[in-house]
Amino acid sequence: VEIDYWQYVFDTRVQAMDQLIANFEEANPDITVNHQTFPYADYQTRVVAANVAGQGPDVVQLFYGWLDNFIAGELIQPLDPAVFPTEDIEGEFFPIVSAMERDGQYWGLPTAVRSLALFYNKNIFEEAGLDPESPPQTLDELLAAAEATVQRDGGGNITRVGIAMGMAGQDHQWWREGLIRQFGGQPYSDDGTQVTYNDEAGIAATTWQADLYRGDAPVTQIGFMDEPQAAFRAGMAAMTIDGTFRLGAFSEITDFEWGVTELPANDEGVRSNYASYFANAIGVRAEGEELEAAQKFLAYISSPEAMEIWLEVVGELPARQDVALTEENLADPIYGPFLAGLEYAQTTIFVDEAAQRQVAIDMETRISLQGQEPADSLAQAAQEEQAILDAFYSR
Amino acid sequence: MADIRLEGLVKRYGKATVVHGIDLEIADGEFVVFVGPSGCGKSTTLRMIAGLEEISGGVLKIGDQVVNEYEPKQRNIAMVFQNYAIYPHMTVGQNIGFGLYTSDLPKAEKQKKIAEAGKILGLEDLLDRRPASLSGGQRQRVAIGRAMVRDPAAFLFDEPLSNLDAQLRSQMRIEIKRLHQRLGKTIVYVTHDQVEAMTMADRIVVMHEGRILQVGTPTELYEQPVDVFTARFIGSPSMNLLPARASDGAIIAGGAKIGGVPSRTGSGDLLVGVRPHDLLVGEASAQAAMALKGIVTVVEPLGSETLVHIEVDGAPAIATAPAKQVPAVGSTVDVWAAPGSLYLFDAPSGKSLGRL
Amino acid sequence: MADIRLEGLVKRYGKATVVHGIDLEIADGEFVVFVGPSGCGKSTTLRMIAGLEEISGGVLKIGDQVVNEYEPKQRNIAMVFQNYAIYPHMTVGQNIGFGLYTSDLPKAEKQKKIAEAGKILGLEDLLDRRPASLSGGQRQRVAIGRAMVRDPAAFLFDEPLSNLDAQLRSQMRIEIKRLHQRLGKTIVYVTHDQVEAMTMADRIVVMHEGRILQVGTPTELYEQPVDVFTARFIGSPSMNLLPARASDGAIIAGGAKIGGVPSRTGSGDLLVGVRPHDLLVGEASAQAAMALKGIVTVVEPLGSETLVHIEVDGAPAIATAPAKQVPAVGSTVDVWAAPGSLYLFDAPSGKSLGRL
Amino acid sequence: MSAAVSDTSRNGLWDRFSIGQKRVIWAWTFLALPIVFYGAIRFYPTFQAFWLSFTNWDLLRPAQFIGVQNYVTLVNDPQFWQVFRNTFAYLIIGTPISLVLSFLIAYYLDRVRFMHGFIRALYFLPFLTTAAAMAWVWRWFYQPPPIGVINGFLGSVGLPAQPFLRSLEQGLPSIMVTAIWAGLGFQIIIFMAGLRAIPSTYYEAARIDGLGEWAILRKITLPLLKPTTVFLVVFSSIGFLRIFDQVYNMTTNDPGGPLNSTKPLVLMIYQTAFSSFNMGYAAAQTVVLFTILLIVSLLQLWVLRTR
Amino acid sequence: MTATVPSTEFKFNTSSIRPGRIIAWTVLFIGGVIMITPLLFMFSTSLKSAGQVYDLRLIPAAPSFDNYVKVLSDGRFMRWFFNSTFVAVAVTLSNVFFDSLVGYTLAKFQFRGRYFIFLAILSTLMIPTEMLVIPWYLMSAQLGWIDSYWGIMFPGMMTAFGTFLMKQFFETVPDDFLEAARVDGLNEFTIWWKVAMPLVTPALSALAIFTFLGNWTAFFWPLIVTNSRDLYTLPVGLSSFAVEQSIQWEMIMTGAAIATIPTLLVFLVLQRYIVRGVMLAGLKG
Ligand SMILES: Nc1ncnc2c1ncn2[C@@H]1O[C@H](COP(=O)(O)OP(=O)(O)OP(=O)(O)O)[C@@H](O)[C@H]1O
Ligand SMILES: Nc1ncnc2c1ncn2[C@@H]1O[C@H](COP(=O)(O)OP(=O)(O)OP(=O)(O)O)[C@@H](O)[C@H]1O
Ligand SMILES: [Mg+2]
Ligand SMILES: [Mg+2]
Repeated sequence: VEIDYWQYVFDTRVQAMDQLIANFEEANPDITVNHQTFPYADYQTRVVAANVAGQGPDVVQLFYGWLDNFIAGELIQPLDPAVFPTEDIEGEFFPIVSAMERDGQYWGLPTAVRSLALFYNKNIFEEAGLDPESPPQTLDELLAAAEATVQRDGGGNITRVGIAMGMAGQDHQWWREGLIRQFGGQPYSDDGTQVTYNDEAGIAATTWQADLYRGDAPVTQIGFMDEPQAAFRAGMAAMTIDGTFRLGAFSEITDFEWGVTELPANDEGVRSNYASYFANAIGVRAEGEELEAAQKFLAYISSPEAMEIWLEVVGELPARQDVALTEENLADPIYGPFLAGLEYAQTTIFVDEAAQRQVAIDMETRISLQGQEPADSLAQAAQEEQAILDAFYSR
Repeated sequence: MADIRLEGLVKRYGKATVVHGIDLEIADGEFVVFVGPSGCGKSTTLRMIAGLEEISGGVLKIGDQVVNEYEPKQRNIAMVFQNYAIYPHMTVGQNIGFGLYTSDLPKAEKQKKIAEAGKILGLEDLLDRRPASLSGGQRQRVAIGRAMVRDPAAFLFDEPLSNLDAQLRSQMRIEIKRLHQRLGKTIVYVTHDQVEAMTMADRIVVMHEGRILQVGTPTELYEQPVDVFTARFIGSPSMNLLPARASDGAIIAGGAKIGGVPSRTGSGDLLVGVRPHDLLVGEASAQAAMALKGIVTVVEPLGSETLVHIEVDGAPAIATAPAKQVPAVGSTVDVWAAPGSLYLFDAPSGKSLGRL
Repeated sequence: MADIRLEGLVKRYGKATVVHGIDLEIADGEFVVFVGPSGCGKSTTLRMIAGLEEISGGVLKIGDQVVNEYEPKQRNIAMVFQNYAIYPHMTVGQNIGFGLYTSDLPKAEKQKKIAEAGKILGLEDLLDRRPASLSGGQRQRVAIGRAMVRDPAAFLFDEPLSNLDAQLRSQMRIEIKRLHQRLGKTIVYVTHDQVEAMTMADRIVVMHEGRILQVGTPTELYEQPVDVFTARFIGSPSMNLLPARASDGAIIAGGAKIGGVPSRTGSGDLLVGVRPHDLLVGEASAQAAMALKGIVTVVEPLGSETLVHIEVDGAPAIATAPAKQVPAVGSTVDVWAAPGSLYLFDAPSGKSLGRL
Repeated sequence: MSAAVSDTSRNGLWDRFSIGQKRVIWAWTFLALPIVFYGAIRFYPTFQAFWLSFTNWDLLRPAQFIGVQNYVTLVNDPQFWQVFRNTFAYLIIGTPISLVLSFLIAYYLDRVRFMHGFIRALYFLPFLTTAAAMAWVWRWFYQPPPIGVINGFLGSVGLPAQPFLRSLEQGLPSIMVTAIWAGLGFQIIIFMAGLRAIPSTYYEAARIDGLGEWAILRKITLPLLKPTTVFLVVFSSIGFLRIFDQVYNMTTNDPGGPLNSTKPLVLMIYQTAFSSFNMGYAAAQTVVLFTILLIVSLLQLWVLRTR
Repeated sequence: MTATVPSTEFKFNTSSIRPGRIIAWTVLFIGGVIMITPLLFMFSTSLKSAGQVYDLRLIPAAPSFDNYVKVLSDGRFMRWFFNSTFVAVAVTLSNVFFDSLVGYTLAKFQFRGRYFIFLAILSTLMIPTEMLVIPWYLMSAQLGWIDSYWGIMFPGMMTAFGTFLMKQFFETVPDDFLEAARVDGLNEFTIWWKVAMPLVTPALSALAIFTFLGNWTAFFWPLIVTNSRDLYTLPVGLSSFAVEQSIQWEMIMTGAAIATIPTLLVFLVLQRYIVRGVMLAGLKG
């Protein structure tokens, strides 16, 4: 039997998957897995478009936030509870796997999950007189550290940011699931149909974040070095907030030492994180033999063995609690903070991830470039995002 | 047998008829030249013979066969074009050999034919050259070579010398004529240059507005033009035409009476033609058929003779003076023509009324 | 005063010298024609006069002034080009008026001048047309019109008639000549057509490889060419040249002794020239300077006469027969030349040794 | 001597046709495949696009006819009007600037003899580059300090840093510069070809008539260059109206620039179709693009027509 | 319009080198250098290591080809390179064949419907590709052309632009050439292929250059129609590479340089033909 597996292009993910496929094919000599990859930007297009053509993969990787789209588009089929018992899933995986559940049915399983953490440049910390072994643990400390590490040239241009920022990166997740909650709000209603961040808490969170890049002595600059992670990697940012998936890229850094710590807590010590994952689902066209093979493959790539390989190659956290929360992993200076974050992580149910992120980007742009007050900008963002939600849920 | 017969040949483009039913027989081995002003249908006729243009009406026979619907190749004729149509991307040898493209001769045979044609045309040393490095005359010879190797029943030429300068033209004229003598093939040749027609043709066909005006040997046309058009067309410079009136059996032209007029001439408007070579500057001799006075407007000394442009009674005319005699512009000169050198035409119709 | 003086005029392109020091005086109102084969430097010389080409050496004077460094405009000359150089985006009137672009005449005055030029050139009805819809001759007239309105001291023409067909060419020839007579302005005219030179020029300048070979009136050049080049270049068809040897005071050419040779002639290789018009077919008259036999290769009846191409002792020559006499190809004919019609040249140098 | 007329090659059906008919048959034979191609690959999809623009097709579910709903949505979409303005900004600023610039360069380059080929190559090289690749180079150029090359230069001569792509005002001009840069070489070469095609005697005649350089330029060069100019105006207008590669690759973080300030219509189409899968709506946008192109081209041809 | 570019390089002969000339030259030269600065920086950066990228000097302190080795050892680049070349060459050949055939037919055959066909083909110039992409995608999907070379190529196999160009050029070929061949007994196809085509080689090279460049740099459609990375063309591959490398400028510049080098090399070798070809095409406007 031949089945197609699709995922997007990311070097280490491709490597890891190739390795998994090799193992799987060895164990199941009668099954061949075709591994196809697409650029991230066009990945969704591909899947959807292939569907129009009456084609499509047997096993497909999807961002959890796309699930509703994929279901609506009849791209994937629910997992057969006989093969993937619901109790097992809920018992063994991190709770965020529930984002793959609709009406009691599971539609896919992740191999790995990701959460956010604060990366910091130890060399810069040292140079600024900060202790490289005690990174900021609260928002105030974060601000102080950023102020201590930011650098400017004679013309007042920032030449090194205290913390690299940009909604185009991961900061919109931090804002949505981290800051808003830490300031006492809630981004969306429980059923996900209503935007609820346009309140006092939302304004406070947004203003706090905006103050990092506006005002007379900002500690960061939007678009600095194009991308937050690029700035950090180049040693031009003392800190950045990013996800597990960045570990692979940052591991190539040789010019300086860096460390990871949990996202900062608020004054009351409340922390909040954002977790996400790419799940694997079974394509709607898999039937009979192929369905069986696809199920086998899915089971393998969400097995503990696969997760260990994934952690090793990609650096992403295992989606099964028991595989993830080992002593060794928790003590790991790098994985530790991410795993810790998983404990209090939230996932956002996106209906159109790209569009919703764009709302956050535009909100930030209005503040940074147009000088709009954060409260006004937030209000507008809430309105825009609500429109997106309405459009989706009214279909 | 490659005699070509045109029977009522007609060509229409849409509604416009450009060739109005031409009848002509061209004998095997004959050199026939079509002349006429631009747009008179010479090329069209030739192209109908070649099979490049569909025949709208009438019958075209080559030998005994009606070939109206034959493709050019089947007619076994060759054609040489005004701009030579030799291919710049092939060598001279390849160009000549291109005439044999569809033939199934063995290669060696082809080579032999090419070499032979090259030799006849004096192109032996150029066979490997590209046309770009050839002179106009050489190019035209290549084009002829390409036609020759095919060994066709007849050659068609469409103004092959128009693109050459005067000197080359007169040289190529002779070469083509020699070639005709040598090969003995039928040649149909189109030109608008009457000198070419006169010097090369066995027979000349004068065309005008899609019709044949006159067919004859060069001398016939020169001596007995059927109308004003042919008369002016043949001979260089063109025949002078002086408006005249016949009355009482006498003809008055340019203010002078013409002597020796036969009495049969009725009255009416006439044109008296006299060729510049026959209209001599100088004191009229006693037997002059016509003696006039003219005011010199321009003189053109040619070395061997001088053309004197004069105005006779308001009408322009050209007379000839001996080489070294160059009358002053503005002066009045006597000119005269000998008997037998005058042509008489009916003014309204332009038809010839014979010579005087 | 618009007399133009060239004193040792030199033109170099890089290392190549294309005009080797030309001396010439052109009188006010004179019509001077430069002739010569292609590439001999005619255009270059003209363009130096016009100011379009820098002068590499020597002095150019117009009137009394050295104008070497003057801009074209300051020289007050007008020029007419081979391809007319009339602007396709302007009407005929605008084109003619363009000659006055820099003049500060009032508009009405300009209009008057344009109308006047249009009238002289017969373009009155075309003033609002675009050049695209004009014939070649009309275009050339527009170009002349543009030159005329400027009322320049001299006109320069660079092969203005080359792009026209034979008939138009001879017509325009006369028009330009008339215009010269009418305006009386100096004209310097470049052509490679000897007929144009002969018929239009007051004086002809024969150029060859960047040098002046001979300057003279048309008749002078025709009658007394200084060397073989001029002799063959002037006159059509070209002069026949027969190799000859002088020995013992006698000259043998074409196997026949030439009569009446003055005794001064030394011995050595000679060329005997005789113009086709002077080489007559027929029984030699008693006083013939030369009598030869030739084999007819081609005959070209022109109507008024017949050119007979013959081979005399292996050398080709052209003779003339009266109009109606057409010798058969391949036959042997007698030809003769009258005394005084022979030109004698030194074979190695080509220099003229006078006439016989 | 060969037979007068070769009779052998006459055969059957083919020879029933007259010479003219045979040629017509040849012509249609030559055209057969291309006609199928143009029909299937150009015309049929065009009509399909028109049809789709009246549906709500979203790739997932079958298309439903919804009348002009998409167009109504479009007219009421503020983003569309933003994008519409941007598209015309690219056209109205880009076309004249690039044409004037390329004409000036061509005009002077045409007279330069020393190292002519080399200088011409300098201007032409950008035309040979891949827009997708060069967009990244430019993106790097436009970065803020400390990595941006241009800002680095500005800083070194004491000028304040500019935000370029990270700016609502400078974003669009910055991208336009790259588009002009990429197309300039082509336009220069075309202009030079046009200039060369003007016979030099026109200039010589004008010089003899005493015209100065400016008068020659105005009265002779420009009018005679008109066909070239028309070609370039239409060609470059279409190019600017369809700008995509540069924008797409220079603003991957925030596609279409901050608050869509650089987003052209084609990018909107791409996003609507291939990010939101709103095919019907995207088709309506393509129809609008088509209409704009048509009107602009015809308008230009009409304005610049030769009387 | 004639098919030859006049070789007269200069309209004005100068009496001597004028100061204006020198200024013009200098300005042009500086402008030209500015034009290629992006290219210079691209090459320069591709020779720098990650740490040196932010050192904006043009001449790298320690130039090395490590980036090239890294990018090319990837293997994908070579593959993309091949794909781009293959696609561009195949499409170019097809265009040269079909555009000329159609152009020739429209220029040299008289038949009813000729003008209509010409206008119809010409009118496709007005249809933006973007409009067709969705239907093309659908069509490819239904016919199984997605993710195949053919899928990338088929929309460009013939172009109205090429047809128009070739028609214009064939119109400058005197009929005599074709009729001479016709009299010699060649069939119409052979006449076109053997006689007419060699006569318009300058135009063919212009067409070939344009088609090749256009397809070599094509981005929009290949981006949409290819699935597997093995079938990416160079620009698409490069773009995905840039995104996936999450902005490592030195690597992106290396990739960009690799995408640019072939056309630059081709240009340097064929400079005269390319410029001539482009000029020819321009004249046809
Ligand atoms: N394809 C065509 N369609 C319509 N009319 C045509 C066509 N070809 C030629 N004609 C017309 O037929 C007439 C005769 O043309 P033809 O070419 O035979 O003249 P010609 O005597 O060869 O003239 P020239 O000396 O200028 O070559 C002309 O009036 C011309 O306009
Ligand atoms: N710009 C130039 N650079 C170099 N050599 C040139 C240039 N212009 C002309 N020449 C050379 O100068 C010589 C004379 O050229 P010129 O144009 O004066 O000849 P011409 O007598 O007018 O010939 P034609 O009858 O062909 O017009 C030729 O050998 C030509 O090659
Ligand atoms: Mg003709
Ligand atoms: Mg000349």
